[in-house]
Amino acid sequence: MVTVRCFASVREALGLSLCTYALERPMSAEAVLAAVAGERLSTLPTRPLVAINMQHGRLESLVHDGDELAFFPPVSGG
Amino acid sequence: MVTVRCFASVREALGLSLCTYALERPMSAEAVLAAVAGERLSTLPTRPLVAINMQHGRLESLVHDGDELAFFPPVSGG
Amino acid sequence: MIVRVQAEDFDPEQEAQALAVTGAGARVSFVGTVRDFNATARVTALEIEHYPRMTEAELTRVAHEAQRTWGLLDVLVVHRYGRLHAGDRIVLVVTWALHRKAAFRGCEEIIDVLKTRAPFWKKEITGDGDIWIEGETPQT
Amino acid sequence: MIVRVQAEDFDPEQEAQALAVTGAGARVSFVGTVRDFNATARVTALEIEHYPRMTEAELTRVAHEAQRTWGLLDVLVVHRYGRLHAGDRIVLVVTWALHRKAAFRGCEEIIDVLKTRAPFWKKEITGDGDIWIEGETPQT
Repeated sequence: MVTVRCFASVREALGLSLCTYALERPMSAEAVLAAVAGERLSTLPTRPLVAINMQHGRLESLVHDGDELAFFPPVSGG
Repeated sequence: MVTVRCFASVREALGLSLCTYALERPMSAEAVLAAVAGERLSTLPTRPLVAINMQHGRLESLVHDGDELAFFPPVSGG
Repeated sequence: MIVRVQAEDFDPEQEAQALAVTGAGARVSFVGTVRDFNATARVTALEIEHYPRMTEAELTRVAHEAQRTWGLLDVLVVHRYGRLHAGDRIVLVVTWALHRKAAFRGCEEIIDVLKTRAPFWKKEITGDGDIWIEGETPQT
Repeated sequence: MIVRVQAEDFDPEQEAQALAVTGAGARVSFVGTVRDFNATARVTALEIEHYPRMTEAELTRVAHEAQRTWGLLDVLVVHRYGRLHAGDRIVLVVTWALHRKAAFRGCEEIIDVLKTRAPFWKKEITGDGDIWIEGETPQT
């Protein structure tokens, strides 16, 4: 089971703030996103950024059971 | 008449804080200093800096009646 | 070191005093505020969303990196989220160092890196709908 | 713009608030303090001498130059003179700008140039006599 969070424009586009996903096999972060987003994935104008366990990561990275994933657009704080 | 001020280590070496000097002819700032310092001029380890009318200047600059001269070591504020 | 994310406003001097840093010759503070909105866009407010816990973790990493690089004596970072208006403070970064160069470089590096890595997102609230402000891509 | 030379201590935040600058996205403050004295030298205090009126004139020139160069919205400079002790504030420089780069560059330039041009001189007071701190030569 992984936790998936979405923020900002990604959250709004996917209509998804927080969900969990049962991993059946090792998957990339991007594949998890595709699985939880379903057909709404196509509404994202670009590939989002990802954080794995609250550290910036890559969409290609494999995720493991218990990981927390987050998808979001480029940050704009400060 | 010019006003002459000395600051910091220059003031202490010359034993001179403030005096006036009657200009008889155009003189360099350095010549005014020599005139007001007298034999104590030799106690200065290096040539001091000068300000003319409260702007940094050069010891070679000619001074005019009514000018305010100041002699001091390199500054160390901030 | 203090790193804090909060909805409430902050007083830059009180925050800095709370750390009670001694022995520093130089302290540099950066305060970022909401600029006046473009009048024609009818923007009425700014809404800052963030990723709770990751913001603190990432700001702490950024602050530690700068502390190591510049030999900072201490670092303070406070960042707000939620609804803000023109003139409101958004972020405070304070660095202490023996000498001014390190304090300046460290402070500037923290705010620069924060803007590309800390998970905050700004949205302009207007009468005609809300507009996400385009952000910077973090280096992983 | 405020440029002031005084014996009294100052509160950095109150000073900055007094200018009531609006429309700035960035504010950078530098506070210089008296570092801990070298214990072996038996230094008990620092005495700052200055050239009244020229200090204000020179600080104003320095502030105006930086304001022009970096497009600063406003500038505040406060510098103390007289007897100071370890940890005491000596100088405050605050710059306001639309963007952070200008505020950082302007603030740093003012304190850098101030240190080579403003007519202040520091002396260390010790039990064995006083020692002038060697200064920097101003560019004319």
